[in-house]
Amino acid sequence: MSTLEFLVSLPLIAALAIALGAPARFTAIGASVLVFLTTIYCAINYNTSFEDFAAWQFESARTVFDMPGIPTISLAFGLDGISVVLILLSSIVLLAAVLAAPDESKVQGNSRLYYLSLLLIGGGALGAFTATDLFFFYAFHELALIPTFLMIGLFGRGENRIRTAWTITIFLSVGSLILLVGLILLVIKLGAQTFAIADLIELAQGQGIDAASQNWIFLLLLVGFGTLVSLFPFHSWAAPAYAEAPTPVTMLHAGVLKKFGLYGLIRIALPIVPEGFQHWLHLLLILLIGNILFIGLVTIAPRALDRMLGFSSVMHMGYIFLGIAAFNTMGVSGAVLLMFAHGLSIAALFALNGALRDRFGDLTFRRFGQLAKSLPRLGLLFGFATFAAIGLPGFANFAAEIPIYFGAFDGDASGMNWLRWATVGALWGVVISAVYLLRAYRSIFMGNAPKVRLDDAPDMLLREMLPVILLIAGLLIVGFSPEVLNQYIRPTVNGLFLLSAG
Amino acid sequence: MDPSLTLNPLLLVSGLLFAIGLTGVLARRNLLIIFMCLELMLAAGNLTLVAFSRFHLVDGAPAYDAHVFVFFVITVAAAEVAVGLAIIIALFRSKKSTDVTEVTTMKY
Amino acid sequence: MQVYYLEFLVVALGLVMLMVDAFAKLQDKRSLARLGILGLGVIFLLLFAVQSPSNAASPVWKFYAAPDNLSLFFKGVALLTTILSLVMAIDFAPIVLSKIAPPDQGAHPQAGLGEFYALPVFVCAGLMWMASANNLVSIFVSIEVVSITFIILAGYMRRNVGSLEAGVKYLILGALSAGFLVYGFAWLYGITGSMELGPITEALAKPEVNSTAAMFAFSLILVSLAFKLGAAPFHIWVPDVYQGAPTPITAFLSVGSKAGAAIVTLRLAYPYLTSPVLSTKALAILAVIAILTLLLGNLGALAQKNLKRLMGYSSIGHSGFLIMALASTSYPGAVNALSPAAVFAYYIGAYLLMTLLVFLVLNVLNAADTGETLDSIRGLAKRSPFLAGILLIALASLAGVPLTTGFIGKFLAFKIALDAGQWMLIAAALIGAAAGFYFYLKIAASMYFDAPSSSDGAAIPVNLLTKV
Amino acid sequence: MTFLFYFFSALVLFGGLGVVFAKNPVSAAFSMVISFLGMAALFIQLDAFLIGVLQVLVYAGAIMVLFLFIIMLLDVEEVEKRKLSLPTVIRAGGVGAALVVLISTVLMRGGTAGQALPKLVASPEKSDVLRIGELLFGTYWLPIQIIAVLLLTATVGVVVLSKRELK
Amino acid sequence: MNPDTLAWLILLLPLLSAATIVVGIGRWSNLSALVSTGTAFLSLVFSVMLATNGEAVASIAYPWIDLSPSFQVNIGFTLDKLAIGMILIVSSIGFLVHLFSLGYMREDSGKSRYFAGLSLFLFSMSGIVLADNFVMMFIFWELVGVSSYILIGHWYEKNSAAEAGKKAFLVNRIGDFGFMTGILLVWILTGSIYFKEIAQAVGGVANAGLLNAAVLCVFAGAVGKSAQVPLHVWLPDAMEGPTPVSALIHAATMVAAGVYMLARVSFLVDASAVAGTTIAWVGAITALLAALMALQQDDIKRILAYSTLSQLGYMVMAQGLGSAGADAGMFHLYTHAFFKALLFLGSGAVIYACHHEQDIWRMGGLRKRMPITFWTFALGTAALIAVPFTSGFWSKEAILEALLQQKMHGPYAVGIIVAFLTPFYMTRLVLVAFFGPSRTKEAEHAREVEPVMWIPLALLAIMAVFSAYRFLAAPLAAAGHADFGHLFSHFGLTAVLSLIGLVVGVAGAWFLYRTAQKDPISIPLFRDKFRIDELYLFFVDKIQDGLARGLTRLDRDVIDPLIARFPAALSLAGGSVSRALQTGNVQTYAFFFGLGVVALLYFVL
Repeated sequence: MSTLEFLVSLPLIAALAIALGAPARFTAIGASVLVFLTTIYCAINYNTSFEDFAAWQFESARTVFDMPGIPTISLAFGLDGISVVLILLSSIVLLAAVLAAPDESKVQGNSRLYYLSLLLIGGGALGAFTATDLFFFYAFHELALIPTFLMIGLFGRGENRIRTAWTITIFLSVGSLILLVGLILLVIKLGAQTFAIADLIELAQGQGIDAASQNWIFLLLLVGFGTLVSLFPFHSWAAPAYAEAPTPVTMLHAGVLKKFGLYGLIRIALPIVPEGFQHWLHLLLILLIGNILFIGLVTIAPRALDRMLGFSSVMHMGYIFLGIAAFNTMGVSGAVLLMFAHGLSIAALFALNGALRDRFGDLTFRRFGQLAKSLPRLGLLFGFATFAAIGLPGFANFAAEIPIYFGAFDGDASGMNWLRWATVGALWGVVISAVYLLRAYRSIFMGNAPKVRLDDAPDMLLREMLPVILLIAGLLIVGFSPEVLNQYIRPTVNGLFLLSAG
Repeated sequence: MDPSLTLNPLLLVSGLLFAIGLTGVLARRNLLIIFMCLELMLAAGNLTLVAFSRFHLVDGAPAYDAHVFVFFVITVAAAEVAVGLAIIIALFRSKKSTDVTEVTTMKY
Repeated sequence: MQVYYLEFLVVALGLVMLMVDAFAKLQDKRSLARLGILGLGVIFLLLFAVQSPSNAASPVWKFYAAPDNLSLFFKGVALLTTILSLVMAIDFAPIVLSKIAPPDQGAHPQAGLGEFYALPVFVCAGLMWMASANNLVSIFVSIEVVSITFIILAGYMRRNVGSLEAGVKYLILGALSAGFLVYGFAWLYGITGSMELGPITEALAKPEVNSTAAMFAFSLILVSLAFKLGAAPFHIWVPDVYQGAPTPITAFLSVGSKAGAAIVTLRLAYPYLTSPVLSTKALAILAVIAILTLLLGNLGALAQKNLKRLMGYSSIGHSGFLIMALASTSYPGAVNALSPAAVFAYYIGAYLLMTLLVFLVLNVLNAADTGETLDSIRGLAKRSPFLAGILLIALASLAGVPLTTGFIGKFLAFKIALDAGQWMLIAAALIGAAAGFYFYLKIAASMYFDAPSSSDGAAIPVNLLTKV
Repeated sequence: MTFLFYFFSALVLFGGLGVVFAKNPVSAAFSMVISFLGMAALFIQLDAFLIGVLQVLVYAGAIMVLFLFIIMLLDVEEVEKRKLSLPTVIRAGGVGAALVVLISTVLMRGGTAGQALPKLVASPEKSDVLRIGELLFGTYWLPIQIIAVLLLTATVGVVVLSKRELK
Repeated sequence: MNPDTLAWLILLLPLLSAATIVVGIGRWSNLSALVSTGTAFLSLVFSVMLATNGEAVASIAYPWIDLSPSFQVNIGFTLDKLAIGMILIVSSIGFLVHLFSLGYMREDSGKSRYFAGLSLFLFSMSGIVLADNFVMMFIFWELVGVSSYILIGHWYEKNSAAEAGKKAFLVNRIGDFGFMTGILLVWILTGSIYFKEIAQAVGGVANAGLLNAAVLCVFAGAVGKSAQVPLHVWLPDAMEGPTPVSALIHAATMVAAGVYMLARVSFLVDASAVAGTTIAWVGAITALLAALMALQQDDIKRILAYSTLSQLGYMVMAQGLGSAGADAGMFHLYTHAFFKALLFLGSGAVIYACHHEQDIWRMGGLRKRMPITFWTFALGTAALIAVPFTSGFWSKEAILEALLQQKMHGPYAVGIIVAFLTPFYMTRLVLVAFFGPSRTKEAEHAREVEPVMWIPLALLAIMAVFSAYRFLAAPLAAAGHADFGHLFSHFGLTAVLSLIGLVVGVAGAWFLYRTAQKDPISIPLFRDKFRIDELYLFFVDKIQDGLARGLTRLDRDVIDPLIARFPAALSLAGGSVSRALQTGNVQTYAFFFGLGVVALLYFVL
């Protein structure tokens, strides 16, 4: 069993163990810690001087399905610089999410199912980020679909939770079906005999796909991946789902799983259908500006924290798309870094959102105020998370956004172009996100005394703070020293552009 | 038989009988009559088979394969009638009717 | 061992069961089913002992295809389905008995149950013959064995209005489709002058073949096969019959009958799809049928409340995927092209497992008299986490969630359609698959999200055999 | 002889129409027999003697009797109470007419037009009964076994389905 | 110690202090205060050491983002005269504010948070000053925004404070939006983010239009941070923070950042005449409007705030001249830092003494009760209204001179008008607050403040008067050119007009306010700050929030239905059709069957 097989199977085995009767919380935390340590091990042993985009480290493969007429399917894993970052993200958020999950006794309903689902979602994410075979790359992501559905429907908040569970599930499954069509089409057009991504890239380097097909495929991939990432206008599942899902699920989904679509765009779409990408660039720019400005403004309106955070998570996807749209080392590296940063920051925000919800239930802004006085620790941590999300220097988000802006602005000095205008729009989006996040902070933690009862709302316990501190520490470390992660991202992204350079 | 007879009139007769049978199945409500119409359709098939066999001689004789097939069809038809009538009896016992339009408890 | 012995062994088993039923005074006739299961299990093992034919000159090969993987696979499917249906039928016995009142005083209290176990065995033989039939005659007779026996089985619970109604509907529409089959076969014979598929294929491949007549015959045959597959617009019987028939029979029908029809369709479509003159039109018409089937089946299931009925619509939808694969065929395929036969095999294999799993659970619920509507499984997860978990996995597979067997089938179907560039088909399949997600998960939602309905919060007993 | 063909054809078709339009099942059954007798004659005209005889024996002899038996058993009065409903007839007729048009199209374009009746080469040494018998029990042994199974299950089924119930 | 080490220490010590307080010692507030003040003192010491070292070239840079070869951002230092002078101002004022705060915030419950904020502020400001590239400057630029948010909103339980903090941050963000755009534009024009490289490359830029845009965008950053019209609205509200914070913000840190940045990139302003003129005019308008608004304010801190705005207008005017005016602008910034810090701390002392009373009309007679405060305040005022030989006189003179020399007659004229207004409103302030009888009990009971508070005042008073002279302005040698010879040799129009303005202004105020018990003149437009706040409110409430609500509705009622609900409904409708076929009547089924056959055959034939 290779390291990565071990890594991916850990949460799945732990889930099985829980199903068979192992103590749920203990097993889940144990597995998450092990996952975290294993990812650290991988990160340390990753060779950062490795610039090949069509090759991986820690590779392992075993053929699982081979029949004439369809490409060979292998259960293959590997790490590139991008996936190192993403499994770090996954393992940190998984650990935080499991820590943030309520004790077994406090779970309303089947606590085994609760932890089991969390682990499945986490395992799916780890699998998707490490799979080097297109089939499993896709399949692992889908693994999380049903647990998410069950989690929201069973343990979610609010009267609409079942409806919400439906919305997210149908939306995502339709998105993935479209994606599936795109991916199969891609394999067919390449005439590939395997699903190994390396082979696909190699084929794309040779004959490649004709321009017309590229356009189609990229469109399918964009819509498919885009739906998973809540690209405007395929976003309406996200805000309610994140608002109503149980905290750990939101942390995992918004923080980690959502990045799958972006990873897919970088890993699959950019190297294999670059012409299609160029063809639809303007559309992508319009859509991402829709994310940033349209959804940004929409984010100002909600009257409750959870919904607002949900929308903000949609909005911030626009920046990652911008980085990808820039299609150069700076932009794409920034995008990868922002995936990490956004993952941690949104997970932290939602963890805190959950802590508030545990105490006060309804999160309508009007009910709150001055909480920083009675809940100083919560206030402080929330402040950190807020500033991280706003993109303040010192946090990883900022360190990621800067290369994105520069990447998107790169080029000659002849004047403005679509990409640059989009960047200007994105910069204005920074103002918007400051508006809504500071409003939220102001109305919850500052100002007049709250309407809610404070008697039975103690400040955060260490147990609650731990996941958030973990996340914020990650953000600060990377924010102060982005090179911690850039050392992994840079060579791989360079490799991508070495490819496209021929 | 008259050598001037061609294949088409025979096929036309069988086709018409087939259509008549189908029309009967669609038009009648009495299960028994519907069943008779189904028999007409099978018989039309038989006529077609025999006609073709007579027009495709094998070694100067009609193609007996088709005759055998007709034999099987007749057998199957008989079995079908038996089973069908048994069901009709069961239905009549419970509904006191053989009207198909009254058998509509399950829909949508 | 000669391959055609298998069916005779099955028939012999059925006869033994009838005899035992008639002459041995069994206390509990359910042991007949166990006997059947055992016998079929042995025969299933014998599948692996089949030799290539030694008597090539025997006339049997004019009617019966030499054993290949495909036919053996479908024979296996038939055997497995029958075994599982019998397993269900054991649980189902009390319901059957309550719906066929004991005839006379002094008669065996379980009178009529023996036949309920023996008839499926004969159906199994019919299905196995279908899997190998390569002659219009043998195709016709084996199809009729299966469908006439199914008529009996569907209407078996004659005091139950639903079952009787299912019997009537299947009877009339089945006979109608038989009429079309005969008429179509007659024309096919008239055009090609042969009953054997080999010569038919050769005849149809000739450029001088009259396409009007040939396509006329094809359409007539297709009507009948589409009926058997449950493909639009000849699918209308499916929901009603599925709902009305006894649950084990519904399960048997949904898998066994469909598998048999699938392989026959594959065999009969082959001459047309390989013919240079006819293939374009044949593919087009298949594509239209596939699109209609995908949409009507999957969308129809969306608002369905009765689980068996829902499975009926779902079965229509799955037929859509099968026909989609067939409609995306390109003969002669490239060396490495995906053959529809392979897709069929995988799809049916996966479909068998998950559908039977669903029906097994439904059957247990039925036997526990909890009803078969969506409401009746509310809160199942709380009452019986085991059943709920099993059902969830089966449903996920039916919906085609990756890493389940159902996904492979769907994946292959999509792959072959994409290979062929059938865009309309793909669009319909996408809509269908998406709708599938909804209605399968709807069942899951009912199990997990809703509170158990009223009093029957008790755990549901599951017998060991079913559990296995 | 052509006259005979037309006569029997007319018999077949009018018999068929009689089934469709019969007021009660008994007359429908008789119309069916007329139709089948006509068809038996057509079979014989087409040198299919055995089939013709079988047609008479099985249909006129057995099946019709079965029908009549059941009709009587079920009490004719109860059997058909209501008249045909007009919309049903219209739509059925529409489908039937369309089918006729389509079949005619096939007959016109299907390459079957104008095929003359080929002469039988010499009188057969063996009668067709013999030939068919040889085929049935020689070459066709497998289908005949299958049919046997079919008849068995049908018998079992009929017994099970129509077993008398205790009221 | 070598300059590199010094610079790193200056930068990181305050951060260390802030981090220590947040992570560890926050619960011991006095310790936090001491740590923070201690690091501020150390920063001052190191700054002085750096200054005595003179200009240097920094060699150690920390590669923050390294996407070489295309993009590399270092945390590295510029250690030229400009930076050294500025860091000296920052750290000295910073230290004094810390010192003052020890007294002022003694009883505050959020003392730890406050001092952590101060340290962070100092850290951020040092970063801006020392930055050798745009991105690094932007980083600290943003951090200054956060620090101001934390400090202005220190008393977060008060709605007004919470709002003010938010407002400051958001308005700054708007400026930063322009700033970042400007940075990006400059980057594509010159290919670098490093000041040194840009300065070399800017001459070769061909695309003049884009360059103008770039410079104006960069200037937008300064507009936000230095509170120029129209982004000046946050500054008066920022008075909601504790007074020492106001002093810090107004005197040395935040608002100065914009001017400093413009001075740092004066070569860019040189390259774009259009931008230069615009900058000068924006400064001029700010100076004028702010002075007019100051005329009618009653809150002692607000008057000072508007005076700051007005003075910033002067500085920005100077920066509009590019390198020709950069020195003058910086010179004024330098002198202004001291006298404005003095004035704010003085007002803080007054407010502290009057038990947090800020309305000047509720004071009066403080001259006798708080002599030290009064005299230091008076000296500060003198500097502000440019009484000859005080520091403010020299620096303002320098700016007006420079404007005249560069033939910026419009801004020059505005500058002169403002020179009439400033003495008027400042005299009004001093007269009302310190002279006459005490109007309230609080004012009657006011007593002189304790030494820890007045010592900084005294120190600053000295600076206010003498900072323009060479012996103190040495670090700013390039800018500091106050000498008598200069004055007499250039004695001309400017000096005359300024003096006339001074006399007229003071006399007018004296005449109007010497004995006034309430304001004899009332100009609602000025009092209401030209209703610019209302305009913003309208924008936020009606336009932005309206847009937000509208788009939400669009999202909910158009996009979601279109993307999700419509297809879903369509599917269900399709399902109904499919189910409607199932009438349950087998005859109908047969009909469909027949229809299907006919359709199929028709399709095929």
